[in-house]
Amino acid sequence: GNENGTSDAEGPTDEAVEINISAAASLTDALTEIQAEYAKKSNAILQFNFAASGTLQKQIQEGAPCDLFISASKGHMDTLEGDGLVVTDSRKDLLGNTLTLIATAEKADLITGPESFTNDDVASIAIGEPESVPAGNYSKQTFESLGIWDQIQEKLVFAKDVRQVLQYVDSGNADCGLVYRSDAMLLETGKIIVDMPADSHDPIVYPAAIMKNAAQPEAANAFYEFLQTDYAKKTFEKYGFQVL
Amino acid sequence: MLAPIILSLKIASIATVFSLILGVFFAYLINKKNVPGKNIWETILILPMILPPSVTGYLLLIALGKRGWIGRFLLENFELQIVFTWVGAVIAACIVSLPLMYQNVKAAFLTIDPIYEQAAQTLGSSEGKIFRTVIIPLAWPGIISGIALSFARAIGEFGATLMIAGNIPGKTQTIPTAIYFAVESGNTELANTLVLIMTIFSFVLIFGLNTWLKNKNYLDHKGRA
Amino acid sequence: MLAPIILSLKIASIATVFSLILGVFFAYLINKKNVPGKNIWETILILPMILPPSVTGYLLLIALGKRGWIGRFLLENFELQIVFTWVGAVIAACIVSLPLMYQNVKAAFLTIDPIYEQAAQTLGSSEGKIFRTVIIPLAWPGIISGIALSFARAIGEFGATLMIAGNIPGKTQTIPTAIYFAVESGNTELANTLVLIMTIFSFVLIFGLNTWLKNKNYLDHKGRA
Amino acid sequence: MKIYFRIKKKLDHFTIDLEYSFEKGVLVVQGESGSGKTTLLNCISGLKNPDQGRISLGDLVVFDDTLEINIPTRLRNLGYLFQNFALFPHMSVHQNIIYGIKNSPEYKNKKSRAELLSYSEHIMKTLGIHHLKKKLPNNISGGEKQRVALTRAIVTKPKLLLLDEPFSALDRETKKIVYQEFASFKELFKIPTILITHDKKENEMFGDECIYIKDGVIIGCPTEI
Amino acid sequence: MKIYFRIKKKLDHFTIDLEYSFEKGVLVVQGESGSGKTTLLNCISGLKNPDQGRISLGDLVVFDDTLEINIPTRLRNLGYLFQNFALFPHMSVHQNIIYGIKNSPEYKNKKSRAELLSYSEHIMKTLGIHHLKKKLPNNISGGEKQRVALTRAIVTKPKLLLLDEPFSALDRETKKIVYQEFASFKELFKIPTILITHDKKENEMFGDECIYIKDGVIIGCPTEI
Ligand SMILES: Nc1ncnc2c1ncn2[C@@H]1O[C@H](COP(=O)(O)OP(=O)(O)OP(=O)(O)O)[C@@H](O)[C@H]1O
Ligand SMILES: Nc1ncnc2c1ncn2[C@@H]1O[C@H](COP(=O)(O)OP(=O)(O)OP(=O)(O)O)[C@@H](O)[C@H]1O
Ligand code: MOO
Ligand SMILES: [Mg+2]
Ligand SMILES: [Mg+2]
Repeated sequence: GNENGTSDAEGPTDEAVEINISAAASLTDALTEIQAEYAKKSNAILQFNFAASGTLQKQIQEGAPCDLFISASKGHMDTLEGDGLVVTDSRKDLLGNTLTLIATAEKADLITGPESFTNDDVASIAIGEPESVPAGNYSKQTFESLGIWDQIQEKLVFAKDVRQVLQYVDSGNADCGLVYRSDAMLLETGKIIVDMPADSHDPIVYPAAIMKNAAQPEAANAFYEFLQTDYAKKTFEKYGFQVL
Repeated sequence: MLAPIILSLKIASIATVFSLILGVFFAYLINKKNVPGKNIWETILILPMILPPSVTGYLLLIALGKRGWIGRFLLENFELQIVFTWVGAVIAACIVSLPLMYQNVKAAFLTIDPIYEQAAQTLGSSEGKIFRTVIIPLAWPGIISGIALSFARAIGEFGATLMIAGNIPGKTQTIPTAIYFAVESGNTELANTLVLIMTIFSFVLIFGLNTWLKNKNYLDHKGRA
Repeated sequence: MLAPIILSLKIASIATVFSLILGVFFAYLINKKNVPGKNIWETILILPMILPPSVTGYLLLIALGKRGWIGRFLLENFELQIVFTWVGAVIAACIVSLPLMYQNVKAAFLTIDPIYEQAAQTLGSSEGKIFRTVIIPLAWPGIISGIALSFARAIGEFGATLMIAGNIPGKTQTIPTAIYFAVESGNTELANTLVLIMTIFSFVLIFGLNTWLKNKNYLDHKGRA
Repeated sequence: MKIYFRIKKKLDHFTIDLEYSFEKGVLVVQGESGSGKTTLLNCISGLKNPDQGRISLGDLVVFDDTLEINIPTRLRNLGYLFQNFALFPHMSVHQNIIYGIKNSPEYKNKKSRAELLSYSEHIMKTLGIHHLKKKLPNNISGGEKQRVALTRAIVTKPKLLLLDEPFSALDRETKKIVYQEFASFKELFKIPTILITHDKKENEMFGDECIYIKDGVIIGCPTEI
Repeated sequence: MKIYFRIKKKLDHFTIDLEYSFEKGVLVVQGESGSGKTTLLNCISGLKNPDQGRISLGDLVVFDDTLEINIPTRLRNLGYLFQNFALFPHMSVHQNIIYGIKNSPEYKNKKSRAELLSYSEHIMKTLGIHHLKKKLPNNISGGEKQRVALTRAIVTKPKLLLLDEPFSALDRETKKIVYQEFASFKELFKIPTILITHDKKENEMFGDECIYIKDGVIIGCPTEI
């Protein structure tokens, strides 16, 4: 039941439904802005559950209610699809992102690009933990394609998510780090140095899909479509995502 | 911003009440009734303290989710869904704060001179009445310490709650979850405000419990007078 | 797999020792010496319990980091770097477990009949000697409960540790961190093994403390005999 | 009512081996310090268990090791004044005194409850502790405590009264008053009583029978010593 | 050494208003239960403070409200037998007895230490508590506790001895022995002593002077009552 489903007076008159959307935490700001706009068009109630994609994946696997899932990585969606929990037709790579090198204010001048990783000026490099954080995995691929993975082992600090990388660099404790461009926009003192070449790692995609046991597949689909309108695209771009 | 505050208070209060009941119950059972396997029971009780909260949350998710046997049982028989509801948050908060309550109450029970229970027995009191009128009042300092810590832990609980109850603004988003994501997304102002609110709560809690404790105190710790 | 185990034990042990010293010190100061502002001090002490560990970790990162005044001071004067080292993990673990130690010891102090301190005074004992020979031994159950909880919290500490010490395998990766990443990356087998190891630790801890407690107990709780 | 006890109990330095029975009135127990008097009362009250023996109060066998009977203290319906009083420290003098009354079945009946309560008021007044009604036991004098403990033991009008040196902390003036009251209590309710005392005069005044214990064994009657 | 006290202290039901001095020997204090005897000892020992007055032990003023002198208990160099003994429950009988000795400066000197310890052995033997040396106070009888408390108070050979009903829990046989030992102690060390007792005989035996207190005021000497 949706006992707290008080519908807006001027909204459309059809019955208010509740849509459960599990979305990667990095999308919080963008989706919250889109939600406000969507409320003008539909009286469906959007119940966002924001968390790390891995957490969301586990929750869905254990039967948590979810109509639409927007993951920050291909792998988590693949797992769910493998479990047969995803409406395969609905799966789509909604967004893309770029891996970006950021540097702490003190070292911003000394760090110029990938060539700086092996430089003695760089004492520490923060990245996401490769096994569990998608961005960490992309970072590792980048280092491997540069052929310096073994060389920089001593400098690496593994974070539990991209935002932690950001905090390490922004607070001056790690000299540089690799984050998504959408995250890099939140830097306060740190500097964006340069984007990593797109071919140095697997494509960064945010797949989305309707879930098989969705309670409100139609309403979820309606919102899913709204996410692909020009308005939504503009909003995502504003927050640093690429729209695919 | 009001929603997470109210929700947090509700969840923490209910969780603390349950944790109090369970903590006192287990402390009594294990320490006063001398059930066998004391060390094993205590190990199980302290585990939620030792495991990372997100692991505790994951285990709860597995047990209470639609596929878990408890979750299925509740869903099929009572149409009660726990995952992604505040009930789930209460369960998570209760479980992570139970070790605190248990240990505090246990320590309090162990410092009570058995002569008072004996006196109550000679005066014809049943075990239940001795528990209510002698053991509990003499254990107040420890119980209150347990309440303080449990409430603090419950209202601050985040990892396990996030896993089982999710982070659904207006529905299951608690203050710590809100703080966490505010910090994560660089919303320093909101984070600061929420931290301040938490601090005020702590103060009120500590103040209230200390006042209560003072009223219940029968020993004179004020020194010479 | 051995490195995180040894590291966790080292960090948790050192953190517990410091937390014990600080917890007992503050409990004595605030409750026995009646410093003013008791409620405010206690609020500050309990805050690390209420704030999400990652927030505590973030605040520590800011204070102890290269730009924080404590961090800079230590770095410039002692060439001591705290962030991304096991020392940082000790500090984080100590701070999050201090509220547990404090509350437990406080409760224990409050249940000691002042007559024993008075008797010790008439026998010529200084304050320090009374503390050592009367207050501490009579507070054992509470102190041990505090040690158990603090050690559990310290060895299980994850959010704040991760933030300040980072997750550098072989250098700052602790068991909970390893468990967290094992669970996150779906490495169930490793996660299970590590959880089992944690469980064994808890058992040894509980068993040891209970045995110690038994030896220190001067009250007869065994019932009729 | 016939009170019978046969008790064998090994202590650290000697073995208690007593057998005695008396029909009514006051049995005075005398004996050297540490000879087993308090242990005897503890066995009769059920707070300690003999290794071997049998204890019966009238028709009721409350302990028999061969029959494996061991009726819990609270069902033995007795009044026990402990040598160290054992007043509940968290209850006022008045709460201590009516604590046992509240357990009696007569408390449920309105009329007999009023009687019990007015009787307790009467005793408090005659023993000169009525003005202490609201005080906590920690805040009254030694002799006052003893009178409160005596009152608490007798107001329930138990089937058997156990008094462990009930007048030892009283001055001569107060003793006179308490003696008088105890004599009229004895006269009025004729409750079989075991009275431990070191005072010859008290034996002469109240003792209907007497035993003298040395190292756990009855060696006669004090007048013969 | 001249002991002088002038004490004014408001209690709940009356005001203590005493002035007295004596040069040496034993001052016996008698008085009704609750008349303020224990409070007097507490004031002299510094465990409680008079509202007004002056207390001096020889040349040393230990309390004077107008001069704002209030020397802490531990520096007053006294031996105090508490009415309820106040034996440290976590220390063995022997540890209790030598606790005060260890604080004395003589303990540092090897020879005088041996003397002190052998004296304590002697007292334990003559008072018949030597075989209890290793027992905890909770595991000995009432009269045994009293003898341990007496031993603890006197073995330090203090400058002033405060004894609150030191013989009340003893049987006649044991009393005789303890009397004898106390008499020879008195003879040997000539320590000024305040002895609270309700026993005329003890006054006659040990009292060099005596006062009788009623409602906090000296009203004469017991022989006159
Ligand atoms: N709780 C206990 N545990 C072990 N031994 C005890 C305990 N209480 C007393 N004892 C020992 O048992 C013996 C008998 O003690 P009990 O208390 O019965 O003596 P009592 O006759 O009451 O002496 P008193 O007149 O001094 O009170 C003594 O040797 C004493 O040391
Ligand atoms: N801790 C306390 N707080 C408040 N009042 C007290 C306290 N102790 C004793 N009193 C009260 O002070 C008065 C004097 O008590 P005190 O203990 O000095 O009496 P006492 O002469 O030693 O009596 P007794 O012979 O019964 O031991 C009594 O009225 C008592 O109720
Ligand atoms: O958007 Mo994520 O899954 O928190 O890196
Ligand atoms: Mg006895
Ligand atoms: Mg007294």
